[in-house]
Amino acid sequence: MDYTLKEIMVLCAARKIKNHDIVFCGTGISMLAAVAAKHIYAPDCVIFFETGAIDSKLEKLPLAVSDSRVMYGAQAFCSLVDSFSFMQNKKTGANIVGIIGAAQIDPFGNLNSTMIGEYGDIKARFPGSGGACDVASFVNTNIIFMKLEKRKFVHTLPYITSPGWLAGENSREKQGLNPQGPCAVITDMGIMGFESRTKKMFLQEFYPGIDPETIKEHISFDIDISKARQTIIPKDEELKILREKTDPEKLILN
Amino acid sequence: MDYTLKEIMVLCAARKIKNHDIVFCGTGISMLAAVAAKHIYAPDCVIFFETGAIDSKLEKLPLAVSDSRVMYGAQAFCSLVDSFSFMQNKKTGANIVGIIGAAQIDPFGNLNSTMIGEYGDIKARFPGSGGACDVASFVNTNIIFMKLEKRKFVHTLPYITSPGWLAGENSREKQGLNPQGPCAVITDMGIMGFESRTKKMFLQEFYPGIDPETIKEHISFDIDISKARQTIIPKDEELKILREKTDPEKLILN
Amino acid sequence: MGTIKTDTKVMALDQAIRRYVTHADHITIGGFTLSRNPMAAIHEIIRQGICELHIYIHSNGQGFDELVGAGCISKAEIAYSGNGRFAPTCFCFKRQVINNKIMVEDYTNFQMALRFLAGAMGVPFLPTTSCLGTDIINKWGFDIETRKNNSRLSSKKLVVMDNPFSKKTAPEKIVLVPAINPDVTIIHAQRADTTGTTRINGLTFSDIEQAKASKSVIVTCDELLNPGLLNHDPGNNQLPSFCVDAVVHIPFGAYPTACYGLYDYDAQFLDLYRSIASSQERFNLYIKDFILGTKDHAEFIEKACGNRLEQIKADPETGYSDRIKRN
Amino acid sequence: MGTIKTDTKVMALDQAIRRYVTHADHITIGGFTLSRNPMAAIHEIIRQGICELHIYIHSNGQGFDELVGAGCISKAEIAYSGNGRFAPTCFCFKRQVINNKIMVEDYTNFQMALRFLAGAMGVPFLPTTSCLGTDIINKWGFDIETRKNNSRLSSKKLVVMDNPFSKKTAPEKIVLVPAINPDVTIIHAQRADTTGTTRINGLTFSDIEQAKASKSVIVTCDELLNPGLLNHDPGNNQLPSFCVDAVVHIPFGAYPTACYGLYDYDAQFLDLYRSIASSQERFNLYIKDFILGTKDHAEFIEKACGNRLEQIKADPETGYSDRIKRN
Repeated sequence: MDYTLKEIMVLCAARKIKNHDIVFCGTGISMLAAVAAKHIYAPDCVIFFETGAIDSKLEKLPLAVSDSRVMYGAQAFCSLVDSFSFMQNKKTGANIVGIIGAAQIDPFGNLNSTMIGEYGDIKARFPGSGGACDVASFVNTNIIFMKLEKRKFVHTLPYITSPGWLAGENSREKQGLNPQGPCAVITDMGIMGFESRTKKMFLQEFYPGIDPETIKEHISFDIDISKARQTIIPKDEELKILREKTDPEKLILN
Repeated sequence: MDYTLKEIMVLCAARKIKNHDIVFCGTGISMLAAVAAKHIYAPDCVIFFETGAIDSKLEKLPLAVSDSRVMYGAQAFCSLVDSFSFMQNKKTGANIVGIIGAAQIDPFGNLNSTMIGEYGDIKARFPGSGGACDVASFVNTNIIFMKLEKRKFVHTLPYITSPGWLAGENSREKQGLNPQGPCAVITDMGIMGFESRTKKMFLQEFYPGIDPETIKEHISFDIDISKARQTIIPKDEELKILREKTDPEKLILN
Repeated sequence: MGTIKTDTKVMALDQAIRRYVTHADHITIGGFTLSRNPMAAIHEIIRQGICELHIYIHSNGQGFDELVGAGCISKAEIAYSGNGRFAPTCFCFKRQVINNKIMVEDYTNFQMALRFLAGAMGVPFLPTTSCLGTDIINKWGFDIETRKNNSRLSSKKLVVMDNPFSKKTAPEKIVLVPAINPDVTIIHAQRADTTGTTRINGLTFSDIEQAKASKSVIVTCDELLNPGLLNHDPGNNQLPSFCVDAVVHIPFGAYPTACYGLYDYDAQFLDLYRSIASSQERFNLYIKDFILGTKDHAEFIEKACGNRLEQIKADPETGYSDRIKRN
Repeated sequence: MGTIKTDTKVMALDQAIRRYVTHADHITIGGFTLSRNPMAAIHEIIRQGICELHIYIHSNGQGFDELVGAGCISKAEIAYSGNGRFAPTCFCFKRQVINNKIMVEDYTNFQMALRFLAGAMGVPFLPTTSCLGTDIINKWGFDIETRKNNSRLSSKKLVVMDNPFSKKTAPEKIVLVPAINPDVTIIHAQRADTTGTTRINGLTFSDIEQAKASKSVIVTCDELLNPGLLNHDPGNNQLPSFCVDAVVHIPFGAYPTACYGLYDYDAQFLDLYRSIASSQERFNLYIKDFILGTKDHAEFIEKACGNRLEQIKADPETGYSDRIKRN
């Protein structure tokens, strides 16, 4: 069965979710990945929105984390403070998988979703952290979604909104953050991981039909592509559930 | 109409409550004073329990602040943290009248409800602060209930559980507490106030039939009785409501 | 329900805004992106031409963007300015920031929520470990001079300290975020009674903390009830009467954002708004026609929503509407 | 409701206590004085002879006093030990403190609640201005040496610091209270489902914060429901399933304390308990006869309450019983 790059991205993220995970997701494609995981791989995982909806029924896909569709049939509601406290709390935080996006990323997985320029002379403005920096600070498993573009994969960020592995090695732990930095960057061409010691980004998987050299050309910094292998092709069954059950209205997959 | 000392105590406290006050009360006689105030003088005052019940209906008198009788027909419930936060919050705290008791009191209205002795060599043990120290730290109007006994009105406390005017003058404000210390000590013989500058306790009122000199004899420290006047005699109507409506089961007035 | 008793707290929206929202006030609004923003009150602020406002929000997409576009805001302390699928970054916000029309201080959603909670609790700060090592700590939208010269601003954006309880040899770092105590908080609830007791159905976001932190509180509500009716179920009431200063009865008061259980967001209007907000000229025309050109929220809804109003009404079982066009 | 599905979290009380409560553990229990103490679980701890427990509570009268009297507790961090009209100071507690059988550290109710909240939030401390100038700051039940030698104790009772955000010339003082993260929290709720989703009716006190702060959580409940039944009203569920490790179905599990909406406290038993607890000999007999001499909570209730059980059942309208003898 044919598939789009959006579809393989969603499935790659969904495959990383285990049955007893608590999946924190934002809007758009990250929410779709969480819902797909629940529909396909991890029926007992709990989908959890920063707005405070826990284990939402999600009969219809929400268009924002505050959408009333996250409220219907949930297991419990909590406040914003409670919601992020579940992540900061080491017991619950250990089981939380965060899925976040950003405007820019650097070789250590640090993210910019705030701005280009400086306060007083801002060249481009993005929405801001929202809960992304909180997730990136707290949870044990953090998955990043990014479109692969040279202006997005940059050597140095003008503004670090969400911590990745900071300056690499053990710099993250030294700052007092949860020692676990991001585990994967899922793009529209392939998936990056982080070297276990240096914490530098490397190419882990390329999607079928994508040349790793092409991926290299879409990144402003030097990246090791020598360890990359091809991503497992989406199964028909996966695609079928994704299309028919997860986003039948094609709100995000369109 | 005849009245007991317990009855005049309750009415004296109740008389200090105004219609838009939020009355924080504990168990026993202080709860009775709050309920009496609502029944007699201040129908719109909000009775508020540290357990988190706000504006309880109180059709039956609770025997503890956690009694289900504080929950029925309340305006709202909140947690313990929320409850004390209403006091610490300067906006709501300014309207809260606290009514607390203790085992011992000193000339500045500091209270001991913890122990006599020292940790490791405790001679007498009382229940502990509960919410009393919090109330005494935060609210603008604080009323103290005490039985008048020499061993209760002492020069120096073995343990300061709840702050009164600390060492007098502006010592309370200097410590960082709400500058308003206790306003009255209501006893079974009369009512004490605090000198406006020194913050030392003095006799403000004595109950009809009680000799101020007798009050002096029941206190271990020296107290000024020169400004004392006789308390207004409870009206029949007040006593009637107190007996028939506020504590008809005679749970506390017995 | 019978007739509604009069109470000094119950007032018309224009009266509530006039009394409690003043030029240069520090304000905050309830809701989250496209849900339960107090839109009627926001439009009334725009109608009354109140400006130079300092606003504190976490993620209020629609309400915040309209206030910014209308020129009501001079400073904003925020965590997020997007509106779900309808705006990756809010359009007026983006433009006004780049044009230096508003000053922004950036925090995270958790930090803004904690700052409201600190204000509600009456403490000067609350601790977190979020944002260590990031530019949320290093870069300040309001510099130390600006903060020193403006008594209403927190003296510092935040403070990093060592954990004084640490038993480890290397000290653990803690971030303290400063309390927010706004002049006025405006929230929209499904229900309130005439004394101010307020019940929100569904997620409360940070509305409760925002209200408790504030000097004054305006509650707009879809349903106004007589005293006592909400007391049958105190566990579902989030604000007691003594927290609320003004109660305003405004059916569809959150429109075009959603109000769980009562009505959905108007997706078609939000799509239209996207094209309106992406140009300041079009936005100015929108303000002129839709806000200044309507005398109240009912007229605004008539103009903006018209006969779609039936479609956005929520299914009482699910709390949203399956009849709106979302793609 | 149909048959209850089996789930690994659902277990018998003795099994839950054996699995999650161990000699010398740090524990905390829910409820407040004479309401919603997890009494069945407390009695099971006594039956299993678990001791040297370190307990953290705010104002748990009945449950705490029985644990203390039975010799289960070696250290207690508390705010209050009384039981409303039934005990100005709890009797076993008073005796055991004076006899140096337990060590006590004293805080306030707000401080204990904040300490649980800090644990729940995953921060090492929370700030307050309560108790400045008092002996709650100056006198420590556990001295600095004891704290240094016991890795489980907070390094300090509390810390007084200057407010780093102060704009005043004289610094404002702030008290930081240390987080509590117990090994196990035991609460009693009216309802839970087999996955652990928990609903408390009426006041929650600090139960929710205590549960969230804990490594393990046991919920005993009067009614056990199949999954999904509580999801019709998520706003009334306080604990999601992932916070709960063991769910135990125990009708009247809070007896002799009250469980709002279901049953009242047994005032006659609490009066009897007063005379029992005021002598260690009588208390030992009570433990022997009523706790060790009964195999489970149902037998205990039969012995302690007998045919009064009908009287304590709550009026569904008021949540309490008008048929109990209270004076």
